Parts: sequence; C-alpha cells; structure tokens
Amino acid sequence: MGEVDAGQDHAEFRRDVREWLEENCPPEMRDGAAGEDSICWGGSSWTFTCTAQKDWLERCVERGFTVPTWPKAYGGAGLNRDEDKILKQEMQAIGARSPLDSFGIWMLGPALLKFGSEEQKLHFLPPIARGEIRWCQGYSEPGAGSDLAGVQTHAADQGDTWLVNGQKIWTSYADRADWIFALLRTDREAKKHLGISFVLMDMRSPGITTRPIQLISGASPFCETFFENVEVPKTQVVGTINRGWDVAKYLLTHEREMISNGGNVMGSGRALGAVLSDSDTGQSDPVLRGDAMRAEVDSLALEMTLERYKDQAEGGQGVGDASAMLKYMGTELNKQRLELVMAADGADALTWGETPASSWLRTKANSIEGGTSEVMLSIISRRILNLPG
Amino acid sequence: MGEVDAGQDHAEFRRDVREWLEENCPPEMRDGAAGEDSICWGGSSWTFTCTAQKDWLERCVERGFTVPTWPKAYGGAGLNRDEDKILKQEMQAIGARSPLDSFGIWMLGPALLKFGSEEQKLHFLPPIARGEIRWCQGYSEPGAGSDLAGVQTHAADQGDTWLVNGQKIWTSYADRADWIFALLRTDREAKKHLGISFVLMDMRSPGITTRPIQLISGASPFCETFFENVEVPKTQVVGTINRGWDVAKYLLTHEREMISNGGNVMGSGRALGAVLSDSDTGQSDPVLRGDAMRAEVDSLALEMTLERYKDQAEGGQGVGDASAMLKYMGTELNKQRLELVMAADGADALTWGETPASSWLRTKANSIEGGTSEVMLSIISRRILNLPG
Amino acid sequence: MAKLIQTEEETLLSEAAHGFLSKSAPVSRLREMRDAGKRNDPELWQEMAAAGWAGVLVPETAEGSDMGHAAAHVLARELGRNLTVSPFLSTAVMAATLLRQFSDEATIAKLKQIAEGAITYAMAIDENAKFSQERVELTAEKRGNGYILNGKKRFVVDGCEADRILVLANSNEGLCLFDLTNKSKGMTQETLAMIDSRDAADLIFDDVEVSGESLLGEVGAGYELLKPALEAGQAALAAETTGLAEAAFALTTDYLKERKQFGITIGSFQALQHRAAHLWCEIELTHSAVLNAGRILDESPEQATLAVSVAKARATDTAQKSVQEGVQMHGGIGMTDAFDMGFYMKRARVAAEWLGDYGYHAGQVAQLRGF
Amino acid sequence: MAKLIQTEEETLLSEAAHGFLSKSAPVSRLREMRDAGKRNDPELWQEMAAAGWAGVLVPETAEGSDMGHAAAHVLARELGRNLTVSPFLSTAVMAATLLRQFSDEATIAKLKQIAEGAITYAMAIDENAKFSQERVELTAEKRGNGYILNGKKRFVVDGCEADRILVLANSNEGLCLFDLTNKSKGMTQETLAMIDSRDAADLIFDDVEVSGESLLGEVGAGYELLKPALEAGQAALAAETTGLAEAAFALTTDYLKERKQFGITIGSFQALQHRAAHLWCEIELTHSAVLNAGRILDESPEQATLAVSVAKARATDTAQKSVQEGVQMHGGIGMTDAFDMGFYMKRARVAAEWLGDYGYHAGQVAQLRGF
Repeated sequence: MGEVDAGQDHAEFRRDVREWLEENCPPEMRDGAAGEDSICWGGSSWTFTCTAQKDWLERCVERGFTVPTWPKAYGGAGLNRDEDKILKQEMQAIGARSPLDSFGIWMLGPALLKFGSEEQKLHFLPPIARGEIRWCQGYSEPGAGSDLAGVQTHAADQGDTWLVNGQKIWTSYADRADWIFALLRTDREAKKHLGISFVLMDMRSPGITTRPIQLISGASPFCETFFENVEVPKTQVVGTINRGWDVAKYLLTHEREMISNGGNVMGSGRALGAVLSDSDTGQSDPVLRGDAMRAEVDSLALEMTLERYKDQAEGGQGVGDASAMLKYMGTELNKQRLELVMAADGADALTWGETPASSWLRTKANSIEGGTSEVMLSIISRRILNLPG
Repeated sequence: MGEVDAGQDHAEFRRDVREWLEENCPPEMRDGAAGEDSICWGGSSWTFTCTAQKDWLERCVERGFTVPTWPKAYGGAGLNRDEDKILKQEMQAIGARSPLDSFGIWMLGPALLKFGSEEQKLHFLPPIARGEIRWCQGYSEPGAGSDLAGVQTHAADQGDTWLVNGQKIWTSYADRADWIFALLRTDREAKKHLGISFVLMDMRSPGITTRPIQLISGASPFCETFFENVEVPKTQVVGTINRGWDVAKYLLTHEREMISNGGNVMGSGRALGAVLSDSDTGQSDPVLRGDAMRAEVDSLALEMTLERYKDQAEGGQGVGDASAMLKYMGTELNKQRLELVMAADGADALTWGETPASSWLRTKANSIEGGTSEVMLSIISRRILNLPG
Repeated sequence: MAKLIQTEEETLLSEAAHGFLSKSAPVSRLREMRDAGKRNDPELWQEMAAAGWAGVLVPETAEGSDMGHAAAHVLARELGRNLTVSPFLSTAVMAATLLRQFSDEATIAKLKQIAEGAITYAMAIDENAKFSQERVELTAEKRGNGYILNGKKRFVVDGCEADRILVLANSNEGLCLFDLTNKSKGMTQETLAMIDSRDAADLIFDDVEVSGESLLGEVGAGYELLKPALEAGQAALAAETTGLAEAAFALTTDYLKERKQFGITIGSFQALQHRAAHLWCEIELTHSAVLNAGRILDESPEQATLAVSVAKARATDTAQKSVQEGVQMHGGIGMTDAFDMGFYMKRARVAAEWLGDYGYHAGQVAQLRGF
Repeated sequence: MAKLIQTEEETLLSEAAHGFLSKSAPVSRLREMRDAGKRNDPELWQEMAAAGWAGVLVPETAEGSDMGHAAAHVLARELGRNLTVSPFLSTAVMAATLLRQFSDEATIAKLKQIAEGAITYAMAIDENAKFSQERVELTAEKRGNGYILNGKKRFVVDGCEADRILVLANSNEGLCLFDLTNKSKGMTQETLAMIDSRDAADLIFDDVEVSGESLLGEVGAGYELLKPALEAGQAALAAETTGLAEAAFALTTDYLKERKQFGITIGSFQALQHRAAHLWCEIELTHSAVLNAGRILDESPEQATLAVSVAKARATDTAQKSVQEGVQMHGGIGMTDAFDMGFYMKRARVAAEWLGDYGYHAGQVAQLRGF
C-alpha cells in the first residue's frame, strides 16, 4: 500500500535526494537493518559501531536529515510532508538505515516544538538533531501503572529551583541518557491532573541514580531512576508550571501513534508470508495458516488506517483520541503476529539467540507501555463513543 | 466419548430394556429424528403426527419411561442414573425418538420434586409424565431482560386467592400450553429478591391471553402473555410464599445445564465434520477449516465437562454456580458452530426452507435466554472467582 | 495516490444520499417490501437514476455521471446503512464496469439505458454453493452464427427482476461472456426465498439460443472482461457492508446509552464498553480498507486486487461482528422480528457470501503476499 | 468408564505432591537453577523416586508403584503448577510406557532402575522444527549383529542429562527404536539454550555403532511401539500444562484482588472480570479433557488417540491464554524477570511445541471426527 505519487512538482526534489543519497550514504549503511542492534542512538556516551555509522550521521546532520520536518533553525531540513515521504521512500529504496533514532527526536522534540519557549527550542533542539544529547523519559512510577496522573515524585519549590525527590520506573535507557524529561508533582494541594509539571533534568545532576530492569525477554532498555534531593532550575520547565499534564497528554497521543507504527515495523522485520513459506507446517496446518491470513488482512488494514490518519492530520484534522485505537490495534496485532511467527518456527524458535523469541516476549510489553490496551479501550469508550461512566 | 460401562450388575437390566424396546418401539419412531418437527410435546390440544407417535407415548407412559428417573408414585420408572444411562444408550442404539418432551418434564417436574408439597406432587406430576398437561414458563417481563428479580406482575392478596395483573414475555408455547408456572410479586414492600412467589396457573383462567412473538429466525415458540384480574387459589404456590426466588434460582441452574446440553444436541443434529466434508471449500479454505477444528476440539471438551459434572453431581457434589459456565460455553460454542455451518454451506444456506438458516438465527438467542452470557460471566466472576464488586 | 480522506464532493454526495435514503428507503421500507412479498422498487431506482447514481460508473460519452468507484462506494455505504433494496451493485457497478470496456454503438446505447435507469442487469457467475469464477460448467456451443447455452447458474442476485443477464459460460475455446435478455427462450428463473428478503434466483439454461452479437468481446476473453467488474462489485459490496456494520453499531451504542438493567445504564458496564470500543476499532480499520480500495480502483484498477480483497474480507468480518454483538447486547429485543437488527444480520450473512466470502478473499491476500 | 472425578487416592496423591513440591521445588527453585546455569536436579529426582513417582507407570513386577496414567497426570499437574524441573515426562511417563511393552529380563531390569531413579531417559524423535513422527531420516544400517546410526535428532528434551536415549530411526525395513546410552561413541549433544531454562539438546549421530540388543522389538515395529509412549507423554504434558495454566491464573486472580489502580481494586473492573471468568471456563473444559484422557489411557489405551489430542490441544491453547492474560493483567510487573509470570509464559511456549502443537492435535481430532 501507499506508494505515494507526490506529483510532478516534486520530481526535482526526488532527483536531488536520490543523488545526494547515492553520494553520501555509505554502503555499510544500506543493509536495510532496522533491529535494536543497528540503531544509532547518539548521545555523549555513544560509541559508533563503525566509521560508516559516524559518517552517515554527520552527513545527515549537515542536511538536516536526522529530523527532516523540523525547521532549519532547530537543526532540521524544513521539509513538508510530501518531501518527507519522498526522502523516506528513497532511503527505503536503497535500504538506508535511519541515521539517528532517539527519544529526543520522537518525543521531546515534538513537545518542545509545541510547548517550549523560543529559548528552549534554540537551546535543546539542535543538540538532539545532531545526536549529541540523548534523552530518556520519566513518566511512570512504581505501583502507579497506567495512572500517570498519580505522579508522586515531588518537586519542592525553592524559589529559582526545584528540589526533586522520588522514583521513576520504565525509564528507557536511563543508564545511557544525558538528560531526562519527566513529570513531577509541583503542587500537592491541587487536584490529581493539576499540580504536575513537565521538567527537563541533566542526568549528571547530583542525586540521580539508575538501575536497569531485566525483562522476561532478557536484558532491557528499561531502568528504575531515583531522585534524591536533586536541584533543578525552574527555567527547565516546559510549558506552564502545574500544567505539565497538557504536555504529557500531547506526548501520550504522539507515543501511541509511534508505538503502533513501531509495532508494524517490528512485525515487518520478517514478513509473515516469508515466515510461513519457510515453515515446516505453515502451508499444511489450517489453524496456523488461517490465523496468519487473518493477521495479514488486519495488518494491511491497519497500514491503510495509519495512512488515512496521516492524510487527515495533513488536512488539519487531528487524530486526537483515535490514536488510542492505533495504539491498541497496532500492539495487539503485533502480539498476534509474533505468536504466529513462534508457531511457524516451531522448535527453532524455542532457544535464545538468533531466534524470534526475544521479540516475541518483548511484544507483550507493547500493549502495556504507553497506556495499556484496557486504558485505550476506555478512552475510546468514553471520549469517542460517549458511553457513560 | 462417554461410552459408559455400567458393569456386570446391569447386564440383565440392559437385556430387559433392549427386548422391551424391540417389542414396543414402533419402526416409525426409530428414525433418529430430533428436530423441532418430530418432538411430541403432549398436552390437551396435542395432535399426534401419526398413530405410531401415540402408541410410542402410551407404551412409554405405562413403563414410566417418559420420566425414567422420577419415582414410580409420580409416574416415573424409578431408575437410578446407571439404569437411566443404559436406557438412553439402548434408545440411541435403535434411533428411538424421545416419547415426550415438555417444560413440565424439564423444568416444573424438578422444581416440584424439590419444593412441592406431597399433595402437589401427586396432583401435578403424573399428568406431566403422561403428557396430558402441557406447561409453559412465565419468568421474564418486558423491559426487564436478565433482571428476573425485578418481577412486576403483581399478585394481590385476596385471602384464599391471589388477583394477578401484569405481563410476561418469552413464555415458550404459551399459546399451546394448558398451565403456566410463573414468578409473581406477592409483596411489593419486600426487597427485590424477596416478595416473589412461584405460582401455578391454569391457562384457561379468565383474564389470561397470549400473543406469539415473531423472531428473526421466523415463527417462534415464544409469546407475550397478559394477566388481567386473574384469580388464582393460594394452594397453587410452590414452596413458601414470598420465597419463590429460591425455586427460580434452582430452576435457573437447571435450565442453564439444559440449554448448554440442548445446544450440543442442536449442533450434533448435523455433525460439523459431515458439513465440512460435504462443503465446496470445507477442505480447501484454511480459515473455515481451522475454525472448525477449533470448534470441534472445544465441543468435545465441553461434552467431557458435562460428563464430569454429572459424575460430580452423582458423587453428591452439586454443580452449583458452575452451571453458569456450561450455559455460557455451551451457547457461545453453539453459535460458533452454526456460523461455521452457514459458511460451509455457502449460498445453499442463504434461503429459508430446508437449510440451516433458521437454526443459525435461533442460536443467537441461546446466549440471551435463561440468563445472558454477560450475566453468566458476572456470576462466575463473583461467586466462583470471588472478584470484588 | 489521492488522499484517504473524503473529498468535499464525496462528503456532499454522502450527505445527499443520506438525506434521500433515510427518507425514501430506510430499513422500514425493506420491512414493508418483505411483508408485501416485493423484491424490487422500480420507482426508487428511477429516482436514483435521476440523481445520477445509476450512471455513477457510466462514461460521460454514454451520458453517465461517471463519478468513479470511490463515489460509488460513498453511495453503497449509505445503501448499506439503510439496507436499501436496489440493483445498484449488479447494474450500476458491475454491469457498467464490464460494459464500459467496449465503445461500440450498441454497448454505448446499453450504458446509456443503464444511466437512465431504463434497464437493469444481473450477473450470472456462480454455479456452486461457494463463489468461484473458475469452475464454470455452463456450456456455450457454437451453432451457426450464434451459440446454444446449457447449464445452471446459482445465486444470481437480482436474477428475477433484472432485464438483462450477463452470463459467464464455457465454450470450447475458453470462458465467454454473454449479454442476454432475461426473457430468452429456454431460460427459467427459480426464485430463491432469500433470508435477506432480496431478489436472487437460480437460472436454468436449457438449449438457450443466443445470437453472435450477444457475445461480449473475443471468445475466451470472458475472465479478463469479468475481472474489473467483479473487483468493482466486491469493493462496492465491501462499502455497502461497512455501512451496514456502522448502522448496526450505531443502533447498539444508542441502546447502550439508553437501556437500564438492574437500575444502571448498561453502557456503563465496562465489559460492554470495551467490546463496543473494540468494535469501533474494527470498523475504523475496515473503513480505511474501503477508502483505499476506492482510490486504487479509480487510479490504477489493474493493481486493485489486493486492496479489494482486503476491503471485502475486512468488511465481511466486521459486519458479522457488528450484528452479532448487536443482537447480543440488545438481548431479547434484538432477537425479535419487530426490531431491525435481524434485517442487518441476515443481509450481513448474504453479503458475506456474495462475490467471495472471508476465506476466499483472505486467500487472495495470502497469495498476493507470497504465502 | 471410571468417573471423571478424582478418586480419593488421587486427591491424597495430589495433596501430597502439592505439599512436597511447593516446599522442595517451587518456581523460585527453577529461578535459582537458571541463574546458576543448572538444568537438572538429581537429588530432587531421588526424592520423587522414593515417593514412587519415578515408577508411577512401572509394573509391580519391576518394583514400580504402577499407579497408572491418571495418577501420573495428578503428579504432572502439580509439577506444572510449580514449574518443577524433572525428567518425569521423558523417563517416568514416556520411557516407562514404552519399555513396559516388553517383559524380558533386561527390560525389567531397566524398568526397575527407572523406578529407583537410577537411570533417566530422553526420547529422540523429532528431526524438524515441527513435531512429526513420520518424517524420520536418521538411518539405521544393519552391520553384522548390530546397526550403524547416522543423522540428527532435534529438540530432544532432557537430551543433555539423560543417561539413556530412545531413538527412532529409519532402517531399510521400516522404523526402529533403539535404546542407547547417551555416551555412545559417535554421538554429540549440542546443548540448546532453551527459553524455559530446561534441558534440551540436538543429538548428532555420526557412525554410531550399536549392538543388536539395543534394538527394541522387531525391525519395523518402531512406530507401533512408540505410539503408546507418545500418547502417554502428550497426555501427561497436557496435564502439566493445565497445572501451569491454573497456577498462572491463580497468580492473576490474586493480583486482581489486591492491586489498585486509579484508587480502585482492578478486580472490580467488569472487563477484567469477564475476561477472568472466561479464562476460568476455558481451564474448566481443559481440566475435563485431561481427566478424560487419563481415564481412557488407563482403561482402553488403544482407543486413546482422540482423547489425548483433545487434551493436548486444549491444554496448549488454555495455557497460552492464561499466561498472555496473566502478563497483560499484571501490567509492567508482569513483564519483569523478577516476577514469575515470565517463567510460566516461556514454559507454556515450549510445552506448546513439544510432542505436537495445537494445529497438529486439532488436525488429529479433525481426522478422527471425519473431516
């Protein structure tokens, strides 16, 4: 689906991009790899896996291609959506890896672009675009689960600074991040959703420590992060003090779309069709085959829906609460797909190593992180269907 | 499953039964028919479809074989469960039809045996066993749905009699029944579950009228039944006045088991395997075939569960709330099976007449009548799993 | 590709269709027709033709409105919502798509008649209980300038009332398509008592003599000619079925908001909420698949097979889920003939089978996706 | 048939096993073993042997407790609940069922050793990624009085630690079963890093010379000999998997009762209640299927195929549903290695594949039911 014909107007742009990629994308970066191991996360402690990875990042930074749709002033290339699509198509055509992935690009960037002050944008966005500062996200707290508004980590008012105490959980890559964006309780008297602020903190600040969490799928990017009397300047609040919930809500919607997208990317790492064709019984077992046919139909319909929502967004119609649907359907479907891959691979899939086992287990978290499937369904029920209660 | 070996002790009984059946079951009644059309419902307005049906009923009545496990004093044969099984096996072996089916046998009989006075038993049970009096059930009321305890049909105390006013819905075969057993509100002050009585009424009583309900599956056995100033003697209350809920609860459990059983009987009228083998694409379409395999596995497991529960019941361990499971799984599974039959038969199934279409639509009511699937799940959640709320 | 959102024209068309159908041909009209034993509504079809619907896929050279497949889907969706009885799919979508592959005068004249609402068509393809355009045993034997047809066609939608029939037949030299009057000598229509109360028939061909002119295109080209028409029909049926799913779902959510049980609005029960929310997600995905099929049929119809099969498979499944949840959540009332849900359920069942069921289309998808 | 309820002996056995395992070999023991890189626990097996478990299917003539299949299932279920690591299925169920078909002195001696816990066995059957006892390419070539084995066996559970291996091989004259020491010259064990942290290996046979005595029964009788052992193993694995499903479900319902979210006990959310209730129903059906398989294996083992396949299919499916709902309902904590649910999920996956997955057994059922 979705071969986009961006029309004659963009023919020149496409030619330029193609030429630039031909000249600048190193052969090693054209292997189409998309797994955890091949990602360039950037940040001050980043070690490039090879010179080509470093070259590729630097050349993209120069053109603004790490964040193609961001304004040039903040390190982007200022592309519109059609141009962005063309760039992605051309990269895909030669199997080019993404030059840089980060929570800064996915999450904080959009939040700063929408809620940050001009000063904050100029200060924080370019280092993200250049892959110099790696960010992690501090939302969840132990025992709070989906109830993000129940934030307990406290920021006490000290005049120009906050004094932060508490604990976050599920902070991805906190042990390798330079900075963290977090939700902190800045007013204990206010009602639940009020009294929360969206705060940026340097992970080297005295009083911040991290501890990795091991998952059922093995080592994980997740950590627990502890704050003990951490001093934070008030200039590092994004948006209005005590209105951090607005920023968080915006980012949640954004995250849901990302996860549902990511879900697909993961699944398509090895297409269901290929898995079944290779499988011992993928052809002969009607249960497996029938389920795979269903999953394939559904995946295609989900892809079309993502495309539709993008078209809507471009037409100025926000996706809004429907992002809950993308999150829910995307992650549930991805779980199903990996179950089918495991079944198709049979005994081959039952060991650690070069097998789908880790991915399979990892998908189980997709429908929990960023808001559980149950929370998504409740959002749809109340906000879209207007059912009572 | 379930070929029962009742042991040496019963060899003689089995021989007797076999001989008796050989001599007494007319050839026309050995066609294995089990559909709506071949049932003998009995009652004062019953017209036998043929002499053989009449003969078969009369001979069974003589031996107590219309209600084999009821005591002889009430028209039964006083068989124990092993003997009853043997009788059923031997009848099945020659494809013998059931001599008599009725709500009196299935529902009122068990209630009277448990809650009725000796006088009531002697008065009401034998005519049921002989197929002379046909009963219908008056539980549901318009707009009340699953909320049986919300009974509004009122029985006003007039000393020796009640004066009944109100309306019942979903009364099966009310238009052909001689008597009705119904839940009536006998105390409007009492709390919901209290203040209800279980009352028997002659359908010829002045003030009772009925109107058939057409279902999406076509003509239906269901009626609306109206009560306008109907006088009922108080001797026709079963159990304690205002404690009719106990009787109703007992019968609900009983009904659930029956429906889950009936569900299977319906489905096995034409085995899924046979349907698929005959089907155009039953062999080649993995979706249909895979789903049918699942349904078959589940049906067998449900049959085993029915067997297990019967064994438990015989061991003195009541099925209790687990009947909600039988009702839920049996009816949901039956709906699935009929969906598969419809798909397997393709265009052949899309017309009225000798097709599975009516049965398919009729199964949709199975998971509503006698307590919806949702009510069953809530019963399991609260009473078996002890989940809060 | 054009965007997967309705254009302004499409929105206007949708609103117009909604206004017209909810007044002139809502579900209550189907009920009336069923109770009266009627299977078609020629006056209604005249009104639709006057609005340009009958000519939605007829070229302007034949005086059609030629609005395209996506527009046809907008209309089909509204027809589905209202369970409106009409020969729209057989005539305006399938026959028109098939015939517009020719530009001879005779065909142009027929297309013009289609656009005017002057003639209706039925497609005679199936011969077995399950859809398959491959197993054709109805024979076309060359005799003189013409052919003799013998055999039987099953489940011909609109087969009683249509003026003309497009018949897929097997000749010595491959599959052929014939365009016949439904009154040809030797043809018998066996009316089917359809559960959706619509027109369908088995057609029996007993030495039916047809002229050479009734053969469409070349001998042996039957399937190539049929393919675009079939895919157009499958996609439009998917659109209709999606509309049906949406309407049944709307009935259900309305009921959830108003109905009380044990003193509480049942829509506040979380188990029902989550099931309703899930169903909404299913409908949303299906709607995308239909939009996508419409765009591809309009822009690159020769590449539409995958998109069409995804749409038909999804719509079939979603509609069935919607009516099943609809009956269950309504409880007893959902089972009564007096309530509309049963009409939706029965139409969903027929629409599921017509032009290929879920398994057929999921199989197409699997094949095109390499497994 | 005996009743589908536990006898008093079975209840006592179940209670004893529960008491013993929850103390000596609960899930925390598996965690310890995994963290220490250990794959078997010989001391535990000695204790089980002393309790008569190793000899549960060894005839009394070979000093076994010979309690039968239903009793073996009682034990397997408790092993499943606790995820206890032991060679129970390979040795006490499958090898014992296979060997007890012979009454020669040498076999009796082996059975006696099994009952004593002195030797353990592994079954080397699979050669492909999916279970199939039909595709056997490992060759047994007659040489002198004995045979030469060449080929590879995959996914041999207990293949590293077992003392002896029962190998299914293909000779010129049909399938054969050999009983070998696991230290035979020419055999290599490739340890598999299993996700369930248990012992399994690929076994490579490179000109392995075996004596004529190691052949069990007649040449060509391999499959007939294997069948009862396989079915015994499949049923016992179904029992184990049912125990696993029950334990994971118990963890989940406990959590539902204690965990609060948005200030409310999550077990009071109706959507979760209904899902939990449904899962309970699934477990209940599966439990019946396992009970039924046990009774039939004890009473008429030659007719057990259908009952065994229903049990294995149901247990596979139910366990997967139980662990999937388990992780989801626990939320983040369910995903952490520090919590036990992951151990259940991984074992459920391995148990799903071992001795035939859902599709394999559902296929058996379909075949036996005539479609």
